[in-house]
Amino acid sequence: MAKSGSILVLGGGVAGVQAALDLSELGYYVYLVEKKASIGGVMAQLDKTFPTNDCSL
Amino acid sequence: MAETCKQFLADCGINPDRLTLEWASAAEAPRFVELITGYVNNIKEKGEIGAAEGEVDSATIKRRLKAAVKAAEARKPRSALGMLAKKLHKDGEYSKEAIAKGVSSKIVPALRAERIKEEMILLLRDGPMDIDALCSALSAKKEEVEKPLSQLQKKGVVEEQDGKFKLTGK
Amino acid sequence: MAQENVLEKENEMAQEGFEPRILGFFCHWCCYAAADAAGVSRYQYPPNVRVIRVMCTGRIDTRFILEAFRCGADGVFTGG
Amino acid sequence: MCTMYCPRPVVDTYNERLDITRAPHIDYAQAIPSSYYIDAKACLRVNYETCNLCAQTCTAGAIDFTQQPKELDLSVGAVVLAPGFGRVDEKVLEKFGYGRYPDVLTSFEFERLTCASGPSEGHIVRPSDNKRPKKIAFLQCIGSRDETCGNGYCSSVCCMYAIKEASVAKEHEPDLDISIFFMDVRTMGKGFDDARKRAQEKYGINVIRARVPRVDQVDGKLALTWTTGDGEHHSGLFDMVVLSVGLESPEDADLISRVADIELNHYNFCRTSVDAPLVSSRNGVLVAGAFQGPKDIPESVTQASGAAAIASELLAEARNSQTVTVTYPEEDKALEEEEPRIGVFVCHCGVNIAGVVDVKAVRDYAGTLPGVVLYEDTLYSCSQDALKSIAEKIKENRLNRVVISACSPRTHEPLFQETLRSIGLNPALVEMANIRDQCAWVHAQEPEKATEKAKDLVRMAVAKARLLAPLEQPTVDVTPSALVIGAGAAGMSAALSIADQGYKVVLVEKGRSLGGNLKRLTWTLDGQDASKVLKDMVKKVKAHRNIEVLTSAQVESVSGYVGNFTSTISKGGKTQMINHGVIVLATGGREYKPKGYGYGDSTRVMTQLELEEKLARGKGFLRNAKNVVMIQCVGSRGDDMTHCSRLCCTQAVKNALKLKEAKPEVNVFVFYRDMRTYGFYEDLYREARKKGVKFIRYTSDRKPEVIKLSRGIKVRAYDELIGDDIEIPASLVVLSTGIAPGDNQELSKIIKAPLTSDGFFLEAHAKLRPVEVAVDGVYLCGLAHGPKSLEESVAQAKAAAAKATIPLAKGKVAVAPIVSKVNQDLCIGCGICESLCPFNAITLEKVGKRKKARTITASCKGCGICASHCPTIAISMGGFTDEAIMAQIHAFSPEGCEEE
Repeated sequence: MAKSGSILVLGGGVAGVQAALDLSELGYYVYLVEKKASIGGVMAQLDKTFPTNDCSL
Repeated sequence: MAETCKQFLADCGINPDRLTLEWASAAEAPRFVELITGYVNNIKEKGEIGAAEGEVDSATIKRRLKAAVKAAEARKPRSALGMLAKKLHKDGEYSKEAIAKGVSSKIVPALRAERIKEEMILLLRDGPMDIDALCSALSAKKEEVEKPLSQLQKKGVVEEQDGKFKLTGK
Repeated sequence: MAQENVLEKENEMAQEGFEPRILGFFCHWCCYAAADAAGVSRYQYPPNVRVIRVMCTGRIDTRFILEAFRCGADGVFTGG
Repeated sequence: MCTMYCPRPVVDTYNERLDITRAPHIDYAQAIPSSYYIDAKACLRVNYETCNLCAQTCTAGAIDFTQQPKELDLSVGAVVLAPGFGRVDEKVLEKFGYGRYPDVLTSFEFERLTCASGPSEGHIVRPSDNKRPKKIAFLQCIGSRDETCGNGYCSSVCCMYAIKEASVAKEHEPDLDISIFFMDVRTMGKGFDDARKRAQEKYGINVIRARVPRVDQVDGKLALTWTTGDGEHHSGLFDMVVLSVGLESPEDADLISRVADIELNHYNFCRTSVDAPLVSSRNGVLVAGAFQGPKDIPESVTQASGAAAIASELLAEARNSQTVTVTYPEEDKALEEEEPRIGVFVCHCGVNIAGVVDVKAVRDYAGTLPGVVLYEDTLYSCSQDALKSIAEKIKENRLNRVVISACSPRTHEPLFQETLRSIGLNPALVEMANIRDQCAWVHAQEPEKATEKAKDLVRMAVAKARLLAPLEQPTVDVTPSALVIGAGAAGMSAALSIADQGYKVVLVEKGRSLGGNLKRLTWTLDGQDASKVLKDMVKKVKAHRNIEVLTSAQVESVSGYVGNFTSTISKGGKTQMINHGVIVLATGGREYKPKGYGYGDSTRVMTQLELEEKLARGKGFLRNAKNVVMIQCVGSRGDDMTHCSRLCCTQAVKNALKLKEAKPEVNVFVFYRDMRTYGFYEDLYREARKKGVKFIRYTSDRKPEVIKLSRGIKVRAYDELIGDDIEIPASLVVLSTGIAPGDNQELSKIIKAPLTSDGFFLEAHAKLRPVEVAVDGVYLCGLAHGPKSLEESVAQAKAAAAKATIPLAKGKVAVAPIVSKVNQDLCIGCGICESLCPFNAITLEKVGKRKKARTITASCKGCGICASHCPTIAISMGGFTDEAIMAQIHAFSPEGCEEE
C-alpha cells in the first residue's frame, strides 16, 4: 500500500503548532487536533518568556 | 557618514551634537530608553535649532541647509565619501581619529565648496550682492567665494554689474 | 484643521517650555527592535521622537540628515 | 454581542479563573481561530433547552444549536503526539493553603496578574482585598520532586519561570519585596544562569534555599516557616504566596496511551529512550513537548521540529502527494499604477492603543491627508474578521495603497502583506505606523502628546505610502543537498535524518573517525551501552547511499547563500569544492580541562569522563578505595566559564551510582552548588541519596580544596550544617568539569554566524527558532549550541534536519524584496558599493565595454550601505527608496517642506 502523505498532530500548543508548521513546509498535509476552541496552548497565556523576556504572543 | 554629517553641520553653523549615532541591540530596551531620554533632554537644553550657542539664525539655517542637501547630492563629495569608506574598510581602520581626519581633509572641503556654490545661487535669487556681502552671508572667505563665482560667470549663470553680482536668469 | 493643530502646539510649547521635534532613523534589526521591546516592557520615555524605520543605519544618507534639519528637526537620532 | 446577552456567567479559564466571562466567548483577542465559541458545559440552551438568547441576538446568524458532534475518520501516515502537560492536582496545593487563603496563588494565576491583557491589566493586586501586596513569597517544587504526591521528577521549568515572574513583578512595582524559596536553583538552560544573576542583581530578589512545608494565615497575612542549610529556623509574614507548580503528565495520558497504543513511563509520560527521544513504543507514533517529559518552550519547539523530521523520514516517498497549494489572484497591475488611493486603518488594539491615544481623532486626521480616500478605526486589526473586513474595504474602494496604524511592522507586517496578496495587490503596497509599541505603550502618562505623535507617524506613513511601488518577489533555485559539519552524535543524527528524507549529505569531520564525544561515553543516562548506540549510528551513516563522509577534513571557506552555497573542504592537503543548499553546524564541544584542584599533579585526581573510562575497564582500580570525592561546577558557573554545563550533575550522580554498584562499601561525597538533576534524572539523584551517597553544598566563595599529602590527598571543605571545615582523605577526587565550546571562532567568521559570549553558536531566536542561526540556510545542533545531554542532542539534530530539509524540499527559496537595485545607466563602475557590502551581495560585471555593479538578490539583506555611498545615486532600495524616505522626512514637519 502506498504511504499516506498526511499526518495527524494531536495538541495545538507550541509543540503541536511547530510540528504542524514544519510538516506542512516539508510537503505533508497536516490535521491539527486541539481540544480547546483556539490553538496556542499554555504559551498564549504567558506574558513574557525567559530568559529574554520577549512577548509570547 | 555620521562623522561627515557632524563636521558638515558644524561647518554650516549648526551644533553638531544635535545629531547623534547610538547603538542598542534588540535585547537592550532599557539601554534604548536611557539613550533616548538622555538625548531628548540634551536637545531640550540646547533649545530650538538656531538657538544654541554659536549657531546661525534660523533663516540662514533654512537657506544653508537647502544648499547643503544639494551639495550632498553632488558627485564630487559623494565620491570622496565613498572612496574614504572604501579605503578605511580595506585597511580595517575604524579608529575615530582616522575617520575624523579623513572626513575633515577629504569630504568636508568638497561638501563646503558645493554648499557655497549652491547657497550663492540661492542668495542671488533675492537680488544682486557684492562680494563682501556674499562672503559674510556665506560665512566664507573671499577666495572660497571668488572661485565658484567666476565659474558661474563663465557658465553665464551669473553676471557682474557695478561691482554687484546677479543671476542672468539662465 | 492642520493649521489649528500647529497653533495649539505652539501654545502648548509656550506653556510647558520647549518641546523639541526630533527625527529618529532606527535600524530594523537593532534599535527599532529595542524600541519595540521597550514598548512591550512598558518603559516610558519622552514623546518627542518621530521614527523612520530603515533596514540598517548604513542606509542613512547624508542628505537625509541634512534634509531633516532643514525640515525643522531640532535633533536627529540615528540608532543602530 | 452574544457574550453581552448571555445570562450565564462562567469562569474565564484563560485568565486562570481570576475573571468571569459568559458561555459564548473568545479566550483572547488574538485567538486563532478568532471566532467566539460556546462553552457547552455551561450553556443553558445546550443543557436545558432554554434561553436561546444568543442565537437571536447574533446579527450574523452564526449560532446554530442544531450542530451535533461529528466523528471523522482520517487516514494518516504518521501521528505526532503533542498534548502538552497537565496541572498538579489541587489536593497537593491545598497543603499550602491554596483554596483556603485567597492570597495563595498558583504561578499560572500570577502570570495572568502580571500580564497587561490579564484580569487586572497588569497591576499586581491581592485577590482578597484588591490591594497591592508588599511582600511576596514564591514556593518552588510544588508538585515536583515530591514523592508524597507521586511526582518524584523535577519539572525543569519552575525555577526559571519563578525568577521571570518575580522580575516582571519588580518591573511593574519596584518596591516589592520578593523572596523565592528554592531547594536547588535549577537554571541550567542556555543563558538562564546569566538571566538569574541579572534578576538577582538588578531587582534584588531574595534567594532562600529552603523548602517551606506549609502556609498559614495570621492576621490576614500569610505565615511561612522554614529551615536553612545551617540548621536554623526562620519565619516570616507575606502578603501573597505564589506556588510554583510543576508540570504533570496530561490528564488524558491514559486515554491517549490506549487510543494510540503506546507505552507510558512510571510517571505517566510517554516512554522514549535516550537514543530515540521522540519515538514512542509504536512505529509511526511520535511525541514532542512536555508529554515526553517536563520541558520549556525552546526544547518543546525543538522536539516538535524533530518529530516533524522523523515523520518526514518515514513518509519521504509520499511527500507532496496530499498537499494543497494556496493560489493567489493575479495582481491588478492597472489598479496599482493608478494615482494613489490610500486607505488608513487605525487600530485600537483593545485598550492597548485606544487607552492612551485618541484613535478616533487620529482616524479623522488621516482623512485630511492627501491621497487618503478611506479612513477607519478597527478594534483589533490583526484579528481574522478584521483582516477580512479590511480586504473587503480595499476591494470596494479600489484602494491601491494601505496604511495600517497599529503595532510594529516587525511582527505584523507579513500578516497585512498576506491580506493584500489575497486580493490581488502587491504585498509591498502596505505601510505600517507603529502607534502601539513605540507610542501608546511608552507614553502612557501623556495621552495628548501621544495622540500628536500618532498623528505625525500616520502622516509620515501616508507620505511614504504614496510613493510605494509594487516589488517583485524573487525566488532562487535550491541545490538539493546539505553540508553537515561535525560527525558526533548530533552531526550523524542530522545527516541520517536529511539522508532518510531523501537528500544528499556531505558529512565533514575534523577528527579521524566518526563519533565525537560519544566515543568517550560508556553508559547513557538511561543505562544503555553507549558504544552500541555509537556503533549503530556509525554503521548506518557509513552504509547510507545519500551520505558522503569526509574525515580528517576541514571547512576552509563558505560562499553563497541559502539554496546555493559553495564550500571549500580541505582533506589531506588537498582541497575540494562542493555545492550544497544548506548547512548544519554540529561542531560539538569538548570536556573542559581543569586548572587547579591538583589535576595533573596526582593520578588520583581525574575528570568524570576519565572516571567513566576507568569504570568501563573493570573495578580493579577501586580495590583500595575508601572515599571518593566528587566536586561539581569545576570550570562552570563563573569558575572559568560563566555558563552552567547542564549535565555534570546528572553525570556525577550516574557515576556515583556506578561506583556504589561496583563497590557498595565505598563512601562517595559530592560537593555541589545546586544539584541540577532536572526532569526524570531526579530519580537517579534520589536513588543515590538512598544508597548513601553524601551530598554537601558549597558556595562559590568557599570552594573545596584538594590538598596533597605525603601519601595520598585530602579534600577540605566548609560544611554549612556543621558550620565548620571538614576534611576527607580521598582515594579518588573526581572533578565534574563541564563542557567547553569547541573551536567555533574560525567557523563563526567563515559562515558569519554569531557566537554567544560563552563561545557557543547563537540561535536566531531563543524560544521560537532554537535550531536556526541568523544566517539563512544555516542550522545548529548539539554541543555547538550549548551543553546538553545525548538525548537532547539527538532531538535537536532531528530538529535541525527538519529545518534544513525545508528549503531542500521546497526546491525554491523566496527572498525578501527589500533588496538593492542598481540603475546601470547611472552606474560608473567605481566599485565602492562592492567593497562596502557586508554580505558580498554586489558584483561588478562587464556590460559592453564598461564595468557595472549588479546586486546578487539572494544574498542582499537590504541594509542599503551601497545606496547611501553611491556617488551617482544609482542604487535604490526596494521599499526604502530615496524618494520614500525623503517624503517621510518632509512629512515629519507638520507644515510640510517639499521642495518647490
